[in-house]
Amino acid sequence: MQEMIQRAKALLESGQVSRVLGWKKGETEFDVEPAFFDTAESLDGLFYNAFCGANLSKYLIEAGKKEGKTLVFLKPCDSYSYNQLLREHRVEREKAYIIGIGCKGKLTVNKIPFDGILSVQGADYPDYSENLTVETLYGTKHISYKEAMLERCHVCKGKEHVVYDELLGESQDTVDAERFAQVTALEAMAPEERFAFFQAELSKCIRCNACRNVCPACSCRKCVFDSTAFDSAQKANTTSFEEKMFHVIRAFHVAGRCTDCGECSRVCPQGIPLHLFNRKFIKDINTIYGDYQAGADLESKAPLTSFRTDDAEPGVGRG
Amino acid sequence: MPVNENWKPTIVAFCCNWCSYAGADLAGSSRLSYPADVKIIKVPCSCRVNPMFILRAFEKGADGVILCGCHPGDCHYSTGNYYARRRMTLLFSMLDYLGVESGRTRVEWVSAAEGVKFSETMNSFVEKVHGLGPCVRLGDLRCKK
Amino acid sequence: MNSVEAIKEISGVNPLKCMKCGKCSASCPSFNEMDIKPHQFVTYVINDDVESLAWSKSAWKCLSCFACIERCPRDVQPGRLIDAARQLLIRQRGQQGLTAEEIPTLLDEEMPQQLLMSAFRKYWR
Amino acid sequence: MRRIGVFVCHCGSNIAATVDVKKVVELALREPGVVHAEDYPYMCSEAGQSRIAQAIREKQLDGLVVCSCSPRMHEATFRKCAEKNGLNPYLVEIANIREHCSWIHKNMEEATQKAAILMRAAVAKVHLNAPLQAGTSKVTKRALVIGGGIAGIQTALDIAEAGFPVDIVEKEPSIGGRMSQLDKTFPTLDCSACILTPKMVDAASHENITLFTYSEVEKVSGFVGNFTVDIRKKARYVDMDKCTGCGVCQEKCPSKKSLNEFNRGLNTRSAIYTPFAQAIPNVPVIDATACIKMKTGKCGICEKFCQAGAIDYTQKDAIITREYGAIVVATGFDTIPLDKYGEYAYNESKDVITSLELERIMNAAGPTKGHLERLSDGKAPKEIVFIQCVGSRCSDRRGKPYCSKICCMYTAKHAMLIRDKYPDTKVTVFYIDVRTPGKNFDEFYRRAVEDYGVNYIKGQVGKVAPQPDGSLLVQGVDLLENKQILKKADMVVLATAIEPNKDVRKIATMLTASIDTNNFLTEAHPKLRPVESPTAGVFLSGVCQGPKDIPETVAQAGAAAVKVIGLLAKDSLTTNPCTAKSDELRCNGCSQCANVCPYGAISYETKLINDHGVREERRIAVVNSALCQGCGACTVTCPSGAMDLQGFSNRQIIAEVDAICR
Repeated sequence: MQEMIQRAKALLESGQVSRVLGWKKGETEFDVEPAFFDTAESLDGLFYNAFCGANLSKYLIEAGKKEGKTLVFLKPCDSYSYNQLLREHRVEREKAYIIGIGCKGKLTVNKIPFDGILSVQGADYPDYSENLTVETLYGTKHISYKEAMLERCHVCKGKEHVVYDELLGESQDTVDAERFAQVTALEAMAPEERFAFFQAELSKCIRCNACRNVCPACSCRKCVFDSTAFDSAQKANTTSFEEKMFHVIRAFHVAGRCTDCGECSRVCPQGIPLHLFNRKFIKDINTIYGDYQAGADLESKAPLTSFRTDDAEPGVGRG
Repeated sequence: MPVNENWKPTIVAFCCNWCSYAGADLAGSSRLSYPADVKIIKVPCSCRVNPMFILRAFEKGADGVILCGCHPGDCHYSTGNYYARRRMTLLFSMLDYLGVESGRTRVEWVSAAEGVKFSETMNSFVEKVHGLGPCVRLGDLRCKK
Repeated sequence: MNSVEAIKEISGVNPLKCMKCGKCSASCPSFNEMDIKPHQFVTYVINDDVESLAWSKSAWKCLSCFACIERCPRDVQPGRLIDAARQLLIRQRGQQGLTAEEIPTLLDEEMPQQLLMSAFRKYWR
Repeated sequence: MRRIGVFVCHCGSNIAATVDVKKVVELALREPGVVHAEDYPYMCSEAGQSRIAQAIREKQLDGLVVCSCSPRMHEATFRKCAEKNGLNPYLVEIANIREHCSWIHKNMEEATQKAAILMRAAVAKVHLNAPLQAGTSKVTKRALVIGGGIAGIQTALDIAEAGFPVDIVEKEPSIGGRMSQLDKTFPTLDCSACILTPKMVDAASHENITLFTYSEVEKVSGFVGNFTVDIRKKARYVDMDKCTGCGVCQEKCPSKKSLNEFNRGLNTRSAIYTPFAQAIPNVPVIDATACIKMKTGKCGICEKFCQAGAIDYTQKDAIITREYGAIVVATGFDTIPLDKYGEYAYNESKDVITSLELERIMNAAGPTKGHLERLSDGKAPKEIVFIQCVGSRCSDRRGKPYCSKICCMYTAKHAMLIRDKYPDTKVTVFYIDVRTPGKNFDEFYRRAVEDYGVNYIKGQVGKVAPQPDGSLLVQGVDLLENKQILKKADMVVLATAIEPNKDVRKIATMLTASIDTNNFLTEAHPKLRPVESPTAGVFLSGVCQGPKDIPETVAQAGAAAVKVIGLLAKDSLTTNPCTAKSDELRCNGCSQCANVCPYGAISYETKLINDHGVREERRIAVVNSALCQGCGACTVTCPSGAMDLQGFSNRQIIAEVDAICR
């Protein structure tokens, strides 16, 4: 962390960058939020630990409109999102100075099953311990690091940055699950069971739009759900089109563009596993049209804006 | 679920202007009947059909949606149906994943000369949807009972 | 399944693709010994006349050299049809070809597998 | 709200017998915005149209729904009717209650109900219809012809004669194409050069024609009426303005070992060369891969001998950018490679040749000065076997599935010419079918048999085996005699299949013109629009569209020219107004739409946008409405819904969906 602050200060003072985008600590070390730093002094507040799950790439759309370069810290998986934004001309490469920051798997306090959490120790970067020590109102408890890890880190795309100006810090492999196992398990269920599962999950949705707001692929200047172009902006009406189809349409709109960064599931206040929608599309794309990782590069053709004349007919992949 | 014999499904058929709409016209001029439950919407090309239209139809009470376009390789706009094919492949797979009966959605390539195929397709599709009964799942996706 | 269908299935050939160019007969080294010539063989199959093929010498005169298979411009490949007819006849007569145990002793590394199989059917004990 | 009129047609009894038209009228009047509804026996008739006119005037209608036959039938009629009466034609919608309703349903109640729903959907749509104006685009009054063979020359001449400037781009050093390689032409047996050369001269000297020889099309952009084309003029190393065409350089050139392409590689040429004596332009090119000066820096003999000082070893390729209103593809054909046909021994024996090679051998300017000789030993062949359909009509992996069309006739020609000039040479033709439809064609073939004694054998050749004595043993079959034939021949001529020029795929991609599985360019309609490509402004001439002989090629070349002239005669083109349009306030500039556009109609520009008071520079999509054909592929890739299709907008289609599912 000190290394990060020093490097950021140097770049800011030399005038190479005009501001720094990173994280700052909230009330506790497990409550971290993205933050801009405009001065060297303020950079002392730059914070990076295992709870810095937030993907900073989307903030660069707005930051890019400001004068000068923005220094940004991107974790390996964030760099995919940035690349995808680059592909879609939402950000300009010259407007960002990217420090690829190492990642050893990110945690979420939601997975720590204790009440009255006061602090979590063992989540400092770069040193973390295999087991987290959790101080609670009811005493000290322990939980393994891996147990508190975000779902996406268990199926991590890899710790290589796909775009950066310089690299800082080390990473550690965190994969211990199969990326499509959950989707495959759902596919194996009877349609009625699947329906019951999704009905139960989606019924929790309160339409807070957190998933949409955090998603780097959902970066439309004006969301289709906020416009009249499809007669879809009917937030108040409980039987409306948008209300029922929101997640399906959102998933389709980001299909072939979603890097599987997992932010949607991370931020959902209702704990809906929203990544299961996106990952279904990714799995279908991979099996039907060949492996494709959005954001991995700037050149390869996206699955929904390309085709082969001998593509499979609709209906493949159905139960 | 036992289906009421007198129940009539609502079926929306999106047909591309150049092949399938003309195929439907040919079915008409050849007097090849298919159930009146099918209502055709003309689009310039199968690639004009936004998945949102299909979801919208279901939301408003359709029981089945079918998309008809030129045969792959014969698209009037040369490539439109290839994109439509990918989009529908993924959309239909997603609907199936959500537990919505897969028989309610279909893509069929019907040329302007295939009046017989158009009529046969509609007959079999209506029969299939009729067998499935009224579409409730998509509408109920967010209403836990 | 009737005999013609059986021949089509065994050979995997659609005899209707034949355009009667005669290249098979032009290529055939056993042409002069055959009573039903290779190109005619196709026509016999098309005309459902398996009876004549069954009594012809041709099925047993074919060397399985595959020249006709290689050169047929329409992928009709009369050699396959002839071989299929042969198989059908063997099956109908209830006779057996070589047994699996006998095969290794006859194997020759240079020999194409297809030819081997074809020869086994032909020269049964 | 719109004031909509609904007009329900009886179509005699075609509709009225199954659909209760009065009921549809009654239901129409209940729809929001419908201020007028009526039925009439024949809406499309003069009287029907005048009722529509009257209603437009009296009820101030600003939207029409006609419930009638298919829009493919009378949409244009009713749109014209609206336009005549002061209403924008795109405010008319048709509810197809004949083909899609009355003709397929028997139960009147059901059919009436469905007709009412179709009416309702049309009313819902028309509420959202916007008046559209067909745009116009200017026409650049110049045509480009790609390919300088007989097809290209003829097309160019016809266009030039009509008064329009034409450019011909030919990749070889001279125009003339395949026809210049032919010796005689069927069925008249006149000399190919005698009829072609004057046309080449006409083309070169025509004030409206510009030749770009030794040049290739590099890049095409734009659309019908407004193409911009980059032409690469390859370095000739000879100054075209200075060269007098004296030919001394070719004589003196010490590098004479290059294969002569014009003679199909049967002999050699110098490094500086014109492909043939009558070449146009008569300016040589230097083959840089063979030129000693270019390879080693030493030599320069041609430069020394050139009186005109035309040699310039430093010349570079030049890119010329020109604008055109129409493009004609006339890229012609080549013979297929014969590597896969080992049984004919083409690669083993010099005396097994293709028919095109025979043309060169028979030609006075050819490798044997027109004497029929074996290339192996120079002896006169006494027995010649022709084999038809080599690689044609092959549905296997080796050949082409189509009939090359010209081989039966040129083989008859060759057989006849040989029998005429060398009466003691025997000629045998192995054929599968003899196909000679065409004026005086069958008579021509029969002359070969009846007057010249050419031996036609129905059957194919299985193998050609070169013998130690230099002869060729041909093993074939006579299907009519049911006999296998072994024939000793001195020469075997293969009627090799033709295929489109290998560059056609590249050119088609540049033009976004479609090609079929055999690489022939696809016509807009196989019967009714045979010389137009589906891409507007691109036309087809000659064999690039399918196998053809010279008379057919010339006829098609003329037809293509007529289409080009018809286009160039217009000052401007009317464009389809149902095109895509991007809402600049909602566009993300993400480029997804441009990726799926088959016409390259979408470009991006950075524009200062005022978004509800926020002023910023944004990258936004812009649709060129002249290029856009209105397929709608872009509208679906656009996640924000910024891209919409006029006439088939998102809201219009959703309104239809809602009306049907209501």
